[in-house]
Amino acid sequence: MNAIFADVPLFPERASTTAYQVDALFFFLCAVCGGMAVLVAALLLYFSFKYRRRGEDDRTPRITGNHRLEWFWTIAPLFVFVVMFVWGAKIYTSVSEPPPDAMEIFVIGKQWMWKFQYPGGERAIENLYVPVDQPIKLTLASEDVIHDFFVPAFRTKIDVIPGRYVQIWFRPTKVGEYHLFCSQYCGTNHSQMIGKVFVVERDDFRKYLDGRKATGSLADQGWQLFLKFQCNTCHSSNAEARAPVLEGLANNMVTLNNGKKVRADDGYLRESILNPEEKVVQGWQPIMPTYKGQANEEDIIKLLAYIKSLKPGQTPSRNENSSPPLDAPRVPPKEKIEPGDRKPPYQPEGQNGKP
Amino acid sequence: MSEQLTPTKTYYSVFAALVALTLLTVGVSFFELGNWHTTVGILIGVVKASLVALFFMHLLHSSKLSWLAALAGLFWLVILMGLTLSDYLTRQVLDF
Amino acid sequence: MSDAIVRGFVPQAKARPPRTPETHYLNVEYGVKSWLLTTDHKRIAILYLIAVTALFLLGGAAATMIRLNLMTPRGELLPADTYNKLFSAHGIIMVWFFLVPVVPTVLGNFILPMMVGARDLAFPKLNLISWYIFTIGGIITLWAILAGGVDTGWTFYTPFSTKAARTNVIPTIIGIFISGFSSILTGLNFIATLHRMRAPGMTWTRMPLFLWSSYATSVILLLATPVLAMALILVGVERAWGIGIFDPDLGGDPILFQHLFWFYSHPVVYVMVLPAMGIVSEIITCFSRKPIFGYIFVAWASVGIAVLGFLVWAHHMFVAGQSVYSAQVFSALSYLVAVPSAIKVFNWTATLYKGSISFETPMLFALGFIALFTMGGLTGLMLAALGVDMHVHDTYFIIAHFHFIMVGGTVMAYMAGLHYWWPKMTGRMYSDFLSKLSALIIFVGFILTFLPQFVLGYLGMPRRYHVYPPEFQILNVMSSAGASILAVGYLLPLIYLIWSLFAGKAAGPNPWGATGLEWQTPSPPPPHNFDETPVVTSGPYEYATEEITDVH
Amino acid sequence: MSTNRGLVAHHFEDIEQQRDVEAFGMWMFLATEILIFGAVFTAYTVYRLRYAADFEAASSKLNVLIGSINTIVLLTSSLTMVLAVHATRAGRPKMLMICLLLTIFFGLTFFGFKAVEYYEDYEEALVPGLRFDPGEWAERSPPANAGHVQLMLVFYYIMTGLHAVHMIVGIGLLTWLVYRARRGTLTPARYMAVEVVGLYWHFVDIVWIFLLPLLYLAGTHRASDLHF
Repeated sequence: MNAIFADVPLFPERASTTAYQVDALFFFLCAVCGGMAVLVAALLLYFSFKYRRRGEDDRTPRITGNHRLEWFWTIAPLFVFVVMFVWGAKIYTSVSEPPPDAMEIFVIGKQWMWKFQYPGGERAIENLYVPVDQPIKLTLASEDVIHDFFVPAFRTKIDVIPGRYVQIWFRPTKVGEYHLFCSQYCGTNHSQMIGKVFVVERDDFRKYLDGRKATGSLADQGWQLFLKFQCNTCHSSNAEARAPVLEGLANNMVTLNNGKKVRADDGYLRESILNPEEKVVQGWQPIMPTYKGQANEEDIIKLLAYIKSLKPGQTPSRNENSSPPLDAPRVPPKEKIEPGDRKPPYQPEGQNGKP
Repeated sequence: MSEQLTPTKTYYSVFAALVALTLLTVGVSFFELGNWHTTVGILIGVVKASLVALFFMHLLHSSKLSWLAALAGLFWLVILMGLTLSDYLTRQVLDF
Repeated sequence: MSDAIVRGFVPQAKARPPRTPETHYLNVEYGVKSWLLTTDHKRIAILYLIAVTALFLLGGAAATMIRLNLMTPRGELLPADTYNKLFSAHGIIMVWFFLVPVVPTVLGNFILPMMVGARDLAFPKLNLISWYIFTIGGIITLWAILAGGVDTGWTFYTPFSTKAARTNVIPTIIGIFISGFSSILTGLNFIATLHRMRAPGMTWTRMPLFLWSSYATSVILLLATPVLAMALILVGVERAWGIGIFDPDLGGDPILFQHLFWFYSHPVVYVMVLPAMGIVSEIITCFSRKPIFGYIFVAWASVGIAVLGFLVWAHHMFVAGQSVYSAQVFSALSYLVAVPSAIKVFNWTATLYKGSISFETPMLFALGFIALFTMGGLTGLMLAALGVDMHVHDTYFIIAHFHFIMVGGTVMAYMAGLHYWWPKMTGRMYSDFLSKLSALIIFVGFILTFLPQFVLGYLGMPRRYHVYPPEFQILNVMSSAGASILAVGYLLPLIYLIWSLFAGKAAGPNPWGATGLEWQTPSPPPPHNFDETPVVTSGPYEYATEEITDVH
Repeated sequence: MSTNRGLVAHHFEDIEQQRDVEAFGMWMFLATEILIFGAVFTAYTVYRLRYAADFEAASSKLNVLIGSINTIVLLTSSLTMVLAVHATRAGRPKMLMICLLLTIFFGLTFFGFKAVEYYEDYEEALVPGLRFDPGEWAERSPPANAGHVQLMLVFYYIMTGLHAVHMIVGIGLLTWLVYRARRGTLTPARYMAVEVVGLYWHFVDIVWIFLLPLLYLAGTHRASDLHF
């Protein structure tokens, strides 16, 4: 008997800071609710035994209620509920606000696989490697239907919704290998849209990334796309530019032509690529064509990484080195453009061991 | 529902008011109102709908039960719209 | 509490030996036509009973296949597609063609007009039409499920249901849409009856609690079902046209569907459980021979649940990308709806205090209901907490929770009600031993099936998984084993209840010594229920008075 | 009870109770209808607020003249409907028949205009999925998002389509009333059938009262928009 049950887990592993918070609340809820359940069950059993019918001549008292008692059990639970609500809301809010030093990893869900893109441009499917004790912010997008990114050991879960970005963050606390599930039903192989999250030491993480041999960082790849889509035709830094300069734009406030102010976050940038006429920056004409159908979710993630990495004076100007028109036979642009044209756009905080 | 008949004159005047309000609401749409067209249109619509309900549908002289049913429908519509919009109007953070 | 004691219960004189009346609603006419064209609410209830039982068996068969497949982590029994179609079929049939209609249309149709002292529902023809609508909807859905199936789950989430699914989504939706009107018309009929057809003297506060809960249920059916109907139409249009309202490519929001869907589908949980609560209130009082503790609180709790139940729907969407603020509003509101449910549980328990409790079959089921419903409700509190829901959402924890409410709650109470009113409906008594045995089997089988699923869920096993990591196997095997016990428990009543029709003892008008107008008539009741309109002079649960049979 | 035998169904106590129940039943059904349309209105509101400019652009392409005329046609049919109820209760069978037929006539007139409008929408490439030109919207000044325009148009067809379905049911009910009026079974004592169908007909009218501003009057119009 013991042998069978030795391997049966009864409680999931805890591998993130969130997991401890969620479990603490869960234990509290179990205690309160369990207490109530035991109380009700005990009363049911006790009354059933004590007041069982002893004969057809049993007399019962006429008790029709007791307002004080009834008001008590109407009002009293509310106080307990307030605690449950506030505690739960606190955890939930903290999970939706990533710390500023979080490392950003992009996740794309599609039927039926998970794709990951690291800031250094490394790509992976199915298995996500993250360094221990480092806050990780995931930005997630879906290419088809709603999926859900669920890591039980982290106690975090978020639906990945087509048409927009969602975010979640966690701080892994324990080295190990954990399940990754898609927990929103997404079709035939829903139950096989699974993977593993490997929490590894920082050094191992660096080694892992080195082994992925990226063709340039995410921002580098974005830069290639930027040229491929000829974004620099309009988004150039020179005087005759027909579109806003993108340098230093990301995550700052911009004023739209209807006077509203919005933050140029990932969602805004994504929308501006796919639905450019929707939120036009004040002072510019809505002339940009949509890139819907040309840029897929992965491309947009790369472009975003590039735009976010752009510092003043780094926008490539149009010259004879500019990339050929869209879909022309591609030569790696890195070799065509002089190194002096731009500075390396992105360095992932010295973690990236690449030259 | 067994009270005396409403005189037909009432119906004709309500009808005249409804037509006038229709012309008004269409007329207003030719003025530059910015974002307010729908709001104004809905407000006039509420007046028209009330006229129809109160006089043509005899709600004015109906039993409390009919009022109950009509108001329940409206109340639940407010719940549906209000709580759904409570999501959409507070979403900007991660919204696109 | 002693101040509330007025009089003591005095047992009635021994009744005459029971016998079956000569003319009753079952034998007043014969032939298939007399059944298919009947407008007698009692016959229509029997028609529903047959339809709903057949659908329950089909839904149960799908559940059996699901549990069999989950015995092994690799899911060797069924291909993934078949598995997905089976759990969709299970959900669709059980929700729309069993749990929602079962208590209102079977027990409600039969008992409600008699309880109010009326000769029929307010709109008898509409009642028959409802049955036809239900049956037509059921046949279309069944056809869709059997001829190819549908693999969206019962939730039809967009954009999967509109763009990705390659199965019979549209016929299924049409079937559900049609049967929805059966719900609406039934609710309409009940409300009109309760407002307008009550016997003289039957004031609101003299109504049995089953009527209060039926009223609350009908309000939900009337006001929530249309939103589902529309949401499903929008899905159908988007799917048929290829262009539509939830389409992210056009800037549409797939989450909007979830709002509309749960606006119906959360309140509909109360459609399932409110009438169940009504049944339990009737039975607890009857078998402890005491009036309900705190009648007004229990009655208004039903109304409270019906109204508050509409304010909490987005707690199904805490991780679905709705706004953080909205999620907090819905979490807070979700706690409010727990209060009236808690009131009911406490008041039932208090009703037992100092009672004279006998453990007939209906009472066993009712006590089982209270225990299981309490667990279901309390785990619901855990789900309303945002932080915990983030972890257990869409896992087996949810599955276990709502099966505690729907199977442990609704089905348990339905069984209680069926056994309670069976003698009234058929004039016959069923086997005491077998029925008590089946109550026990169902309770044990249920616990064994669904308790492990809480553990599975917290471990992280997502719902709708055809294959799963091997370490979850033992808990799944336990659950499947429990399910087979449960299946036996559900098949047993089918046998002894049918048996009782032929070989059961005559029940007599009031085998349980219960109050309530329905027990004033012979069993089975005559076609028009009452020869003379009864006059009500006292509250519903006058168990603790000198005269318990005389309501005049 | 004995005086009204034959009028009152077996399960009612008296005619009063029966009439109350019948009106209440229809009102409850209308509460359901409020939520049927309410679900679409809610969805519409969500996008209307989010994509205000695009929805207004799309709205300006709809035929405001036909929309307005149809509003008045429906209001007139409501008037004749309520006069029909009046005629029944006043015991004027001829007037009842005329009013019922007029109501049906105005209902059909509505469909006539609606058909012209749908045809024009098709001609003007306003039918997403069937005939629609995204480029045209992108080239407008200011450009509108073709996706959001399609969203608005889908709402337009669903809302007007749903309304039309209700009109068809209403015309069916009116035809049934005409049949009963001919057989002379609509009398001052038995007027509830007309009243109840009237409630339904007026409700469908109310829905259109709201469709007019939501669909046709969302943006600013110019005099040139008034054409068939």
